[in-house]
Amino acid sequence: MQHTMPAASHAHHTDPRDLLPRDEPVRLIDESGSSHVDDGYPMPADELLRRAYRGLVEGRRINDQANALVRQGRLAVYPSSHGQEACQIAASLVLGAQDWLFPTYRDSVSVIARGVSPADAMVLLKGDWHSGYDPHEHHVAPQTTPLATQLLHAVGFAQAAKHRGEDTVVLAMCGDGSTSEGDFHEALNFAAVFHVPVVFFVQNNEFAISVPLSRQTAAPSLAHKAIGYGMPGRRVDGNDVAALLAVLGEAVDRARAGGGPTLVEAHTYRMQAHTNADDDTRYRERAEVQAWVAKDPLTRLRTHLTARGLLDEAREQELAEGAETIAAALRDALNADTDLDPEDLFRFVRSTRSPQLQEQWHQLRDELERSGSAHEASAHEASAHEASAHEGGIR
Amino acid sequence: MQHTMPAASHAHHTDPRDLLPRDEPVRLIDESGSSHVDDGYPMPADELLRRAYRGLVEGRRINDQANALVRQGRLAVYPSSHGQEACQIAASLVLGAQDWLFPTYRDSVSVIARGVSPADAMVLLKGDWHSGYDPHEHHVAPQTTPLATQLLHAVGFAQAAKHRGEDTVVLAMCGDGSTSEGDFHEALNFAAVFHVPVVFFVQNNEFAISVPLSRQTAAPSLAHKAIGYGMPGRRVDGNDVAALLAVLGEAVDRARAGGGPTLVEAHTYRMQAHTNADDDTRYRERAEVQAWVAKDPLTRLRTHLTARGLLDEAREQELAEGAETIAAALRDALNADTDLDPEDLFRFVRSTRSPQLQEQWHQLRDELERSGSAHEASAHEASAHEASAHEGGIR
Amino acid sequence: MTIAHEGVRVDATHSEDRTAPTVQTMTMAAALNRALADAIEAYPDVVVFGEDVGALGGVFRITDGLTERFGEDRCFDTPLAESGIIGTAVGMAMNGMRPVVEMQFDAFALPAFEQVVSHVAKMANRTRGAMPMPMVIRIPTGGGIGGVEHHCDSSEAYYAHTPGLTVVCPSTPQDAYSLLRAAIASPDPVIFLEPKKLYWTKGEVDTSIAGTIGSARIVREGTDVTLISYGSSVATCLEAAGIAAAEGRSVQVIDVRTLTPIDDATITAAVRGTGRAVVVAEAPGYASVASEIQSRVFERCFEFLEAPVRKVTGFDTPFAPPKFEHWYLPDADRVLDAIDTLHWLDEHGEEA
Amino acid sequence: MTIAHEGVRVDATHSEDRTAPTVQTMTMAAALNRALADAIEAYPDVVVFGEDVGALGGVFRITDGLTERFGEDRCFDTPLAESGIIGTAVGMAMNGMRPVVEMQFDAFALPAFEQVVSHVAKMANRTRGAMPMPMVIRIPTGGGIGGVEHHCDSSEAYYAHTPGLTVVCPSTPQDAYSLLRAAIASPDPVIFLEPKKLYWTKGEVDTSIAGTIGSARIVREGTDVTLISYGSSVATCLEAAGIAAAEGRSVQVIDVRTLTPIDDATITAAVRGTGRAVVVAEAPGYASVASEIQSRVFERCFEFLEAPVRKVTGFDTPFAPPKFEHWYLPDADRVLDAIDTLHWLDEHGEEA
Ligand SMILES: Cc1ncc(C[n+]2csc(CCOP(=O)(O)OP(=O)(O)O)c2C)c(N)n1
Ligand SMILES: Cc1ncc(C[n+]2csc(CCOP(=O)(O)OP(=O)(O)O)c2C)c(N)n1
Ligand SMILES: [Mg+2]
Ligand SMILES: [Mg+2]
Repeated sequence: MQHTMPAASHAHHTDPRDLLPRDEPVRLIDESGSSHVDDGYPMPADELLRRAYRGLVEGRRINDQANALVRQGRLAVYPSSHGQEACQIAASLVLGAQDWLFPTYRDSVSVIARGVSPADAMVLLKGDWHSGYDPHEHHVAPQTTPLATQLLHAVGFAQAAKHRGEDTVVLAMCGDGSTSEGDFHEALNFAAVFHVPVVFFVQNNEFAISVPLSRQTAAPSLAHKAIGYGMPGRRVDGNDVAALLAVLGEAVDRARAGGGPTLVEAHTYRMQAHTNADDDTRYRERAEVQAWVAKDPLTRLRTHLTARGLLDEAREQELAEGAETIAAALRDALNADTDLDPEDLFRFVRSTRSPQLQEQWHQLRDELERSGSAHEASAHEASAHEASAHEGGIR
Repeated sequence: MQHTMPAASHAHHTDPRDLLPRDEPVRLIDESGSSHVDDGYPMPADELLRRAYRGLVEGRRINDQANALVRQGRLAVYPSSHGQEACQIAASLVLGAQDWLFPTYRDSVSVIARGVSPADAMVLLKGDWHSGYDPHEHHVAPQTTPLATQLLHAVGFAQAAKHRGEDTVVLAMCGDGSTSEGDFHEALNFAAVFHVPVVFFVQNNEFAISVPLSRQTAAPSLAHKAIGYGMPGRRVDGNDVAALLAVLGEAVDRARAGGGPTLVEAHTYRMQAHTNADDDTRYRERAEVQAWVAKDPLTRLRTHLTARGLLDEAREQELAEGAETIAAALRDALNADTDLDPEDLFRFVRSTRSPQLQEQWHQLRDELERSGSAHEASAHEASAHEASAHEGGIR
Repeated sequence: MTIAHEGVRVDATHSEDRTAPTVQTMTMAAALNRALADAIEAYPDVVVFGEDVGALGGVFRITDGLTERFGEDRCFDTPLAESGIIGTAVGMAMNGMRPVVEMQFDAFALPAFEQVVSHVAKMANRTRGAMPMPMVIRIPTGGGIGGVEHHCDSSEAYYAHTPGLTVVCPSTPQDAYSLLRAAIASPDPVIFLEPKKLYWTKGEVDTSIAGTIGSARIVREGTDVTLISYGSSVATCLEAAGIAAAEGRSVQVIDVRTLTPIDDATITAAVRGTGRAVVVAEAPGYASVASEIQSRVFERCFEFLEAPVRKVTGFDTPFAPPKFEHWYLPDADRVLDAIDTLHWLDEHGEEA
Repeated sequence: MTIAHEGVRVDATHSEDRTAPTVQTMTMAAALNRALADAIEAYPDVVVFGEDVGALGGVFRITDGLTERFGEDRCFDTPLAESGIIGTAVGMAMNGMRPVVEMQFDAFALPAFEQVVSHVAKMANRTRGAMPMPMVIRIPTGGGIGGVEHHCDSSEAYYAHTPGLTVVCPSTPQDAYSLLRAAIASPDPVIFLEPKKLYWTKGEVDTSIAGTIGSARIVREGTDVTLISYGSSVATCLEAAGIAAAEGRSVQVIDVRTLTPIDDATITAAVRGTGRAVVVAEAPGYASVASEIQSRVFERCFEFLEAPVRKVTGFDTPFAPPKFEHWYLPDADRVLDAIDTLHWLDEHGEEA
């Protein structure tokens, strides 16, 4: 059994200034698709870049499809990661099967890239339940809405893994705005003090709904916060999937090797409104958004791979078709109405249903029976029975 | 009217590394009483050092007296600042009359140094009320127990002053342990973003009750947290009142000049248990405490001043007598039993007493009358009347 | 145009003039916006701040146009940190301002709970009145809008239980305006709960009507049973009362409006008159404001009651996912079911 | 030595053996310490952490010796941040551990309130049971120890109102032991409130007695009136019952022990038997657990009640400064006063 507590081993033998990020974000492929040699970060292998490109294409298609489903009223709301797909895909690709991802509401593409089916990932936003997948299946925590709270969960999760001596790295995501929350601070501090294998990945997309980064912090960069916890801070171009794979990959490796947590800030941009419910014309200029089109993560990698002969039209076609299949499946799943069971309201509240909850369910059941939804209620009697066992044996 | 909101004016034109603290805390007078020339921080004027010395002597005497009063059962509890008197006195001396102090439970000496009478400062710890002084009189906020919460109050207070264009600097105190709280983070961030005149003064006394600094943070120093908010971080020897006056003074000057907030970490040591209720033998070695005796802030300044002819035996005698007078007054005040009015429980809850509170007071009053404390209750009828006006006109 | 409203007669011919009182039909959202604007104009020490309240005008547009009209000095965005927002508001109130802060959703006020309980509610008490907290914390509350988890909670019980706080919840645009003005004018800290579901409901608003904190309103007269409610549940009660009327039952409806301090006098007198009562609220029922009202009515009207006082509330479960909301939220049918249990006697004096 | 306790007969000869069940007189503090130690031994996934719980053994010494005995791996100090403590506990519970965390005082649990309400209480629900939260949050609660502000609050209402949480509060060393063991064994998150005032009270503890969450205990039989209470107020009720007995009134006392889910069956049956009830608790009364119990008893026992159910609680004011505590806290006299209002009939059947 490993020790949960910090050992002297991570005391600072090096210059604390090494914990500071570089002045400029790490970039391996620039906006024109050209690669840059970086002494610290080698270019990821071709195969990884090709996988990443497929992820970007699929991710973009999922974003587009989800936006369309919102317009059609099949999804209640969708916080799009359009333009941030490089972050989404890299976050997933750097993790092994044994590792865990702690995503936010905006990270559906990352969740899906881990293997969760798009339909399951959309359950929260469709409104059928608060989360639609079993976290244990693909090692993905439920997508979290209360900002920065999931960072602490990630730290505790890693503490537990370390306690049992398991080889688990946890990657926890949040936005630039979330770095202002107290929980962000407490999470980074706990992670550093307990020296746990967590990578904090901030997608700085310059906005927290309407509030620009300049109102969020006066710091030279968000990654400059890391030194205050005694962990390395890194800045990376958030639209360069190669750089993201390299920087996040290094952080994951360090965590796995017992080197403790890292804070990685990816500089990207939220290309669409906060969600469909938002009207971003109220707080930013079209020109500003437009300027970021040229930095699109897909275009950049496409140009790069094509130039290097790693991508051709046939492959593009193939990828587009694959993405279309995913989108179609998502459409189909969301167009099908789910059969919802009102008794679910009372399941999973406690492992054993309390007499009070049972009373309340009976009240609702009687109501439904009286109001002619009798069928609806009784149709579920069988499953209710089964679910009772579920409650007793909550796992 | 000034602007509450941040102006572009505080953007970083300088190297962000300038925000980092030095590797070693600033020190102007060392443990042997010898002075050190520091390019950044001139030695404070003789007169100021003499005033500081008087503060130290009085502060030490107040700490001793309060400890004695706890032993005699006249104070419920006392968190002593024995050994931290240099921080206590410097925090008060660097502020002008228009400035405000936001102290914690441990900062009674600082509160008293601002002019609050020792007896009033002890009301909280005696148990007669939650705070014993009018904050407006000496510009001292109530001493705060919920850790780090007062830092946010300090920021808001400064925002209000800035909003009205007033020349007010706010100095907010907290301990090393408190830097781990979310409110610490939010306070520093708000202060930097709104660029308000606040000096955050952390007395790092190496312990949060029993928890040593190494369990609190893995950072190179607490002052290294400042850069993460875009404000300067400073380290200073917390037992060297000259250095404290210089470093805090510089921070106050910058704040007053519109230069924004500063984080100052003073390295000191908690010489006594957390409070009288604590047993520090459970978590630290006597030898460790003993080693700090040599660094005592009083001894150090006494040696220095004596060597420079700024202090002689007559003056020492005079100061001791002055301190004794203060201690005697405190003793007398705490030995006198205060006449407490049960109706006070219901005053100050709301500006106008609600019917429910009035009902509850009548219930208590009737009880007291029945139980023969009738005198006690009725004796207060006159003052009750007066206090009603108070409630109506809460200011 | 002269309009009578709640017995107050106001001449509203100057409705062009921004600052003059007006009588106008508007949404609750607009009424709140107007109250903020009028308060900013009326008091130099009012500042409005929170997340996205500036350029965006708030996610529900309640602060729409305030920054543009009054400048960043009076309405501004903060970093994203609720304890920071309330904690700095405490400091501002200590220094003579009247902060009016917005929490974006009910559950997102929770990070600030320590500041609310330990300081907002207690600072005046701690300082024996030397440092009052004339502060308003606006919180969009409740469900009925199909929001995902954490966006639809009703957390009034947490605040109502906390000594030192005033808790207000309007159910009409008029009360939204008048009570928000009263809350801002109050020397005490007020938790001002805005039922999201009602933001876009319309009603007449007379800006000259002063709101009174601590006073309930009899919304509908009735003689057989009293429904006691607040916020979005008032409409549910009115709907139930309408249906019951068609069935020959005369139902009285009370909107308590101020959850604490509560208007015992009005409620007690009403229930003593009818002898029957149902308390209706959306929040989970256990240890709730509805429980409190229920127990008060029981205790104060005991001799007058023909039947136990009932409560119809949200279930003691986490707030429902959007697709389950219609099962979760109390509706008129549920209220009518509760009324049916109140030991009605048939024409023979037997229990029906 | 063989001892009968609550009908369970246990052979406790092996009291030398640390792990074997023992029957022994000890303080509540010692009983809690023993429960933690036994749980750490019984389950490999139990970890105890918080502020000052390691070398110091907690400010109330409840974790005394645990680090020494079981190592830092099982009991350790954290940085000073309550949301951090509860938030990381959530993560540990998500990953198969059973965290038992200590909050140093009631009011100092408030910085973690968002984590408690939005995650601890909801994670199992959110994940349809895939990620239960077998977690215990221990909170020293209440007054009676002369503590300064923020050290003596009673915040059970906040937790009891929150769906998904179990709230437990023992009044004896035996229950402290058995219920803490049951709380740690529970697959659900439990808020475990420890009345500070009772830490040093002694009683017999049989470590073989299993605690049952959700069951009240009739502490004293009586036929005239039922006092319903929990935590430190149980002693107040017993004292009142003793005095009343001397005056010829037979007073039943119930310790609810679990504040939610509450044992309606026991309480209802009891009050139906006596026809009169008073609820006693130290927390401010408004929208409190006491209100909930009061309203439940009213509703469920309506036909059986001879008089309104009363409640005796803390005032709706911030908790009193130390020197005012004796005026603030409910005492036996106040309980007796409440009993006196319960419409007693004299020998002629007239109200006394
Ligand atoms: C504690 C909390 N406060 C407020 C909100 C409301 N809210 C949802 S998203 C958001 C902005 C978040 O910005 P950022 O962290 O930058 O993430 P992004 O949306 O840009 O991905 C806000 C304020 C919330 N979800 N949780
Ligand atoms: C929010 C909160 N949590 C816990 C406590 C209990 N507590 C009181 S003092 C203290 C240690 C504080 O350490 P530090 O900040 O270093 O200040 P010091 O006492 O050393 O001056 C703790 C944990 C508290 N007062 N407030
Ligand atoms: Mg963002
Ligand atoms: Mg300290």
